[in-house]
Amino acid sequence: MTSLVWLTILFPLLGAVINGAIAIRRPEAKGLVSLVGVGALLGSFAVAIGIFLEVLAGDGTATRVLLWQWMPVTERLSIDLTLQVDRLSTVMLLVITGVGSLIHLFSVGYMKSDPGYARYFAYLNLFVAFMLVLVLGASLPVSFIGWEGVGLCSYLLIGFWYEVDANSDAGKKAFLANRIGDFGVLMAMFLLWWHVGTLDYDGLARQAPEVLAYAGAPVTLIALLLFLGCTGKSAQIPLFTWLPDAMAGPTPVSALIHAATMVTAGVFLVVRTGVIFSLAPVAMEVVAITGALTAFFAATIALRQNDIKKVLAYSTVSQLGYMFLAVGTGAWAAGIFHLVTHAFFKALLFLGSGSVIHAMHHAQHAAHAHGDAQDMRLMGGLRRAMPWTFVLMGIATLAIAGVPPLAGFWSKDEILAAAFVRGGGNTIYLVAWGLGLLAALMTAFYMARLMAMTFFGRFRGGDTLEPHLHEAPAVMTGPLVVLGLLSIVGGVLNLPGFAGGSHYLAHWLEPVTDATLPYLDRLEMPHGMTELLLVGGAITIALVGLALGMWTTLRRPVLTPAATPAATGLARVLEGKYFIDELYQKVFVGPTVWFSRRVLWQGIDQFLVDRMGVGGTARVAKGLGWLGSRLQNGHVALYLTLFVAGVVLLMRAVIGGAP
Amino acid sequence: MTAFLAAIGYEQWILHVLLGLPLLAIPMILIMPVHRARWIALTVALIELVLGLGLWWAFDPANPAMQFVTDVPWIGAFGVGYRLGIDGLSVMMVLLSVITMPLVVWSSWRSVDTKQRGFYALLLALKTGMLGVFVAMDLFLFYVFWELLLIPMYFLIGSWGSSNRLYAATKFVIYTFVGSLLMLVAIVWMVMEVGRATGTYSFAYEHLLAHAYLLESSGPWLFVAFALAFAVKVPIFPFHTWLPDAHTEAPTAGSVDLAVILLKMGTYGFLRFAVPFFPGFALSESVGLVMAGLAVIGIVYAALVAMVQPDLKRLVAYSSVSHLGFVILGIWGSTVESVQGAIMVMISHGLSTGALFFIIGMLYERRHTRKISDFGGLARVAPLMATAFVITAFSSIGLPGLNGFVGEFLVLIGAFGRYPWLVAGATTVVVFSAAYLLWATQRVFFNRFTNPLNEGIGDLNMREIAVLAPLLLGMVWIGLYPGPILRRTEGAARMYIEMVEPYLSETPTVGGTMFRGGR
Amino acid sequence: MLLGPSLALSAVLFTLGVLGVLVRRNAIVVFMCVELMLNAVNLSFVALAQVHGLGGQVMVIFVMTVAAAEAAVGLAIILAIFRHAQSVDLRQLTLLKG
Amino acid sequence: MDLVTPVFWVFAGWSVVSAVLCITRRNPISSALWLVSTMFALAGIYVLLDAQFIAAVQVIVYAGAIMVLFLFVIMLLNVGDAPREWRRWPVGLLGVGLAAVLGAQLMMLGGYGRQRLADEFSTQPAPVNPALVFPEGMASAAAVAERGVVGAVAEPLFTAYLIPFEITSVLLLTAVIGAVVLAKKKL
Repeated sequence: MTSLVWLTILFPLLGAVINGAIAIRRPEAKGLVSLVGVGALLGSFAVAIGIFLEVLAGDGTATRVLLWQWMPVTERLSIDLTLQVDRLSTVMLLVITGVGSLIHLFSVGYMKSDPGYARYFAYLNLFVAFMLVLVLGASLPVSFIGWEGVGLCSYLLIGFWYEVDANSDAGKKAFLANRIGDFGVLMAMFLLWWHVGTLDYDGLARQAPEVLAYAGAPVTLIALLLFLGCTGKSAQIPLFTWLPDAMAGPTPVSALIHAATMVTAGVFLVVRTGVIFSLAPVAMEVVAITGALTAFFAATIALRQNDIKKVLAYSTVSQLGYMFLAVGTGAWAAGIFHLVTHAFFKALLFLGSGSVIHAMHHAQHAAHAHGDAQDMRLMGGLRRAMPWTFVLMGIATLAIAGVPPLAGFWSKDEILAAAFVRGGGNTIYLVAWGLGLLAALMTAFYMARLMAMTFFGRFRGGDTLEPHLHEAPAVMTGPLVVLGLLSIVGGVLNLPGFAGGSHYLAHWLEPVTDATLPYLDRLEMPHGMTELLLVGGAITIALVGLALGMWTTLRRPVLTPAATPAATGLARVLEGKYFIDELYQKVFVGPTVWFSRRVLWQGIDQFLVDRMGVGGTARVAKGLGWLGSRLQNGHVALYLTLFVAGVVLLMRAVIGGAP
Repeated sequence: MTAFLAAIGYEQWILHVLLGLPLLAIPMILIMPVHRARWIALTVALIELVLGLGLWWAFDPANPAMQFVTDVPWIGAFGVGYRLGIDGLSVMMVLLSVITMPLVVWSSWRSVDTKQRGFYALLLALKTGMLGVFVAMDLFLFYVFWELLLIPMYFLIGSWGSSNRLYAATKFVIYTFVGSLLMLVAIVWMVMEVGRATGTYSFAYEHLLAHAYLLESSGPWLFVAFALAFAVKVPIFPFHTWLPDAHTEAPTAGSVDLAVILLKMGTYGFLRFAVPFFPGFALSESVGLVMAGLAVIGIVYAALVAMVQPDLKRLVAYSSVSHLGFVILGIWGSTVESVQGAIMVMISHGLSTGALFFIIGMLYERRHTRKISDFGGLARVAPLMATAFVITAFSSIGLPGLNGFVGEFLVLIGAFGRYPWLVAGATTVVVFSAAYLLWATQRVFFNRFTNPLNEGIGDLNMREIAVLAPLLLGMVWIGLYPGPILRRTEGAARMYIEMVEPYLSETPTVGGTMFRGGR
Repeated sequence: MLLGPSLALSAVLFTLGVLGVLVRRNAIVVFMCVELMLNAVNLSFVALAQVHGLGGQVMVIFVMTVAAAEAAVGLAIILAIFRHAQSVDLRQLTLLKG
Repeated sequence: MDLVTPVFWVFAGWSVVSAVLCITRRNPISSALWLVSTMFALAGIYVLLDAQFIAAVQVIVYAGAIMVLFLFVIMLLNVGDAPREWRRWPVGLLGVGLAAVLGAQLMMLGGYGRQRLADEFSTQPAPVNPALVFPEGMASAAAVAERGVVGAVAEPLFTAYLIPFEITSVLLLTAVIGAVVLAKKKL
């Protein structure tokens, strides 16, 4: 079955091509489109399960499937399009196809009334195909195809409703941020090829340690470059500004791309090239501290956001920070574990907010009212109108806040524990652990605030809308329920010792992660007293955060946007997202555009080369011509003088020197 | 297939037919009634295509030496011979021009309505020149074809262009002509010098190549002369200002031919003549740094300038300057991978920029404007055109899986060993090229539909789809399965490297071991 | 033997003629200076003819016929110009310019 | 006693003085008359150089016909003498300078030895005896003695230089027609 792994890519690819053709020829055939779209994903999911069973029975060695020779240039550089199925890529395969199918199902309901329905499904299928190429790629270049492919699809999907300038701007911004990251990956590939000579993952795992000196400059540079790529793709500190804007795309897109799959590509890449990172401890510290900082900052911003999707977006950035913190400390399994659980509850949260927004849209249409369907200040008291969505989002909120026994608690606790252990030897990790704790508190706070503002209190969206609010159709709530179950059960994947588990996922991933062992001592999880303290602390933080969040929002009635006074001081800074966007615009984008217009184009190109160079030679020629014409001024005397001068010169030549 | 071709003695007559057919067709076009002109041109182009495709199988990738060689004395007294021959590099260029020719004729089916006879006759003359340059194995013949291209191009831009076409056409001719005159002097000087040293005066490429080492003293000057002529054509940074004007003012057929083939003559010239003749000087540390430096400046500079262009065609013209900078970087990267990459960029740039120009031509045909600000939200009115433009834009940006990436990746990874810092500079273009192309795509196709004039433009009709389809398929094919092409050009690349390898000066790059590692 | 001195005299007269041509502004006077130059040449012809054979004197005859023709046509031109421009001052007659 | 040289110098001085006055007079008529006097001086010198016929022709044709023509034209145009006849800066100075240089060069020609002249004229590479190239002696005096003043000139004129002689007749014809066409207001 594993040799048929390329089917998982082929189905969505075919789906994309068919839906694309339908979109251009007969966009109204919605039934066929949803059939092809969801069918492709389900087919791919079925094959994925088949592969999972086979790998489950296997001993963890990777099987490589060669499709064809991609770039056979010379003996030393011959890149083949091979897919690699090992335990890590199977996990990712299941998450992508599983959550992907659920989201496709949800989109059937959510996008039903949208004219671009076929085009939407074409892009979504294409996205899943590229994501699978990224995950299943056996070498960096092959993953790079998927890496850029998902960037392309996120560009297309974010800018899906291109009629609105803001959406297409957001799409462009996302792609450019990814491209900056891709610069890093490309440079890392060049360095790797010139140093190690191969770009295959297992080739790297074997040969990299011999060639690249431990903690040497080359390997650190490579690792940092790779991490630059990950920050671009997974929206970490320097390049995270595109993710909140990416909410301009349809909500299922946000769920699939900007919560479950694409943004986790960065984490996956770090785990996949773990050997290189383990060889460069400095790079590991950078990854950990960046992750922690991102988690902290994103959480602070989320506290003051009023758009439901913006809150979730910053929450995603923050949770990704956690994953990088985990990977930075060397707890690869914990990173992947949190990735999986996060995929479940964050997808659930997004889809939930999707059905809320969907309901608000319907109400506004029915009441012919206008207003921002995503502004939480216009919502409130929806628990009565949308019980299913309320319960399921509640579960997800508890999960993300880290309340046991839900999935979020186990994965986040694992990360914090790993950071704490690593913190023993290296204060940077201790700082990271501290930041992680604070972020956990804030996560609980803003999630509670979100739930309170949307579902509790009185409906603030105007009484004409209230009667039209009702629960989302079954096709949308169905996937929510599945995701809800997964959020509850998810924790079982990697239960730690004290809870009767055996770190199942960690052992499952060992064949992949052991390559890093010789350079990174294995993390001994704390036992006995410290473990209990850590777990207790995490639980109290979660509960305190939730309580605080609920209390502060519900004690005073939430003000509608019109009524809220302009925020001042810290609140204004948070609401304005630390003005990082404006900073980037002022420092990078603005000057580059000005520089290239004024200095490069008008300055060098038109003035220097064109007017001076080309024009210059033309003017010199004209000048010489003018000089010549001055001699022809009609004065006979002048002509005669020149004549005699000529004779004199001639005579001089004839006579020459003395006889 | 190869057996069949060998049976009909394909090798002997193919090159002559490819060159001769268009010339024979020109008088026919001039005689026949006007409305038949374009049909003749199309049939000739299609015949050439069918015959030309045979090259793909008849060319034997294994043997790196020149194939299909013919050597007939032409002006015996001066050693000028009608010498033809192709190797890996030129077979690809011939195929590219043979494939794009029918598309070019077909794309100007509607747009050219004045003086059709002249237009198609010039187009066929251009075709002969194009093919001739890549197959000529005699420097005199090469120069004849090189010049043969100038005149038709001048008239194509001059009389069928748009607003200030005369300025653009004259600038184009003067720029190229000055360069090529220098080259003529260099060629004659070389032949004389070598003739004096070896006794036989001949323009044959092999003869000159074998004895180029004799020109120790005048070598540098001759290289500069050759380099200037080709630099103008490539165009390399300071000599590029003719390209945006020529492209903006040329009719679609003209600018496509210009982009797809004429620009490659410069890089072909470097690969075939300039560097192999004087490797010692060309690949010395200082000259290498200058050329590679100019290439990278060209790449980044052109991309930045493209970002702020108000005119769509001028934007694509600057993107061509940026892409061809990669080819020069690849040539001076002096590894088999970087030279293969350079050839790949030459081919894939032809496809993606050719398609971009076709689409812009179709837009111009509908709205008679190229200003980006005049368009907006066309995706709603012309979805197929929007899809084609997006695919071509992403292939031009270098999205892996499409043709742009293969060439650029190979150039960068190949040249990294020798110029790590320059390659780092060049790789930043990955961001800028995405910026300018996506910004343009967005302002033309994906924003508010404001301009009512755009309402009327219909989507691509069958003819236009037929023009774009082969290019789009080519992009995806080369992107995912470049194997066959790489195999065919490998012979030429390896030959080139063997020729220049001994002269390669070991450049101590900054942090040598940091970047070059074990290699 | 008068060869040396007459050649010297011829040179002096010729130089005076050139001087006159270059310096004077009146077209007719310039014309006369040209005649003077021709006379100087005639002188050198005759001087040499005395020593080396009568070819020189034949040349003088030819020079004279040419001088006559030239004077006739030149003066006709000056007349025509005068009728048109009412002046023979060379500095005003500058119509013929580039 | 050799009388010829002093007479020659008298004539020479007379011709130079009148030439100078010819080019310096402001009034064109006086400068024309001074030119006539130069011509008479030259006629005298021609006689001394055994070119009696030429002297006669000089007086009759040159002084008589051409200068009279000049006088006619000057009178016809009634050109007053221009106030500042001489040209000052810059063409004037340049003219004087150039004339002086030319004069100096002509003088330098005097330095040409017969040997050098012969070498330059002969085609053989080795030096040539000048006498062979330039026959010495009083050729014109002998010819005059043999065939008389007019005959001496007529003999080469109508034998060796016959064709040029005929051409000059055509030249004169065209000159006449030209003069008529140019000078008449309308035909």
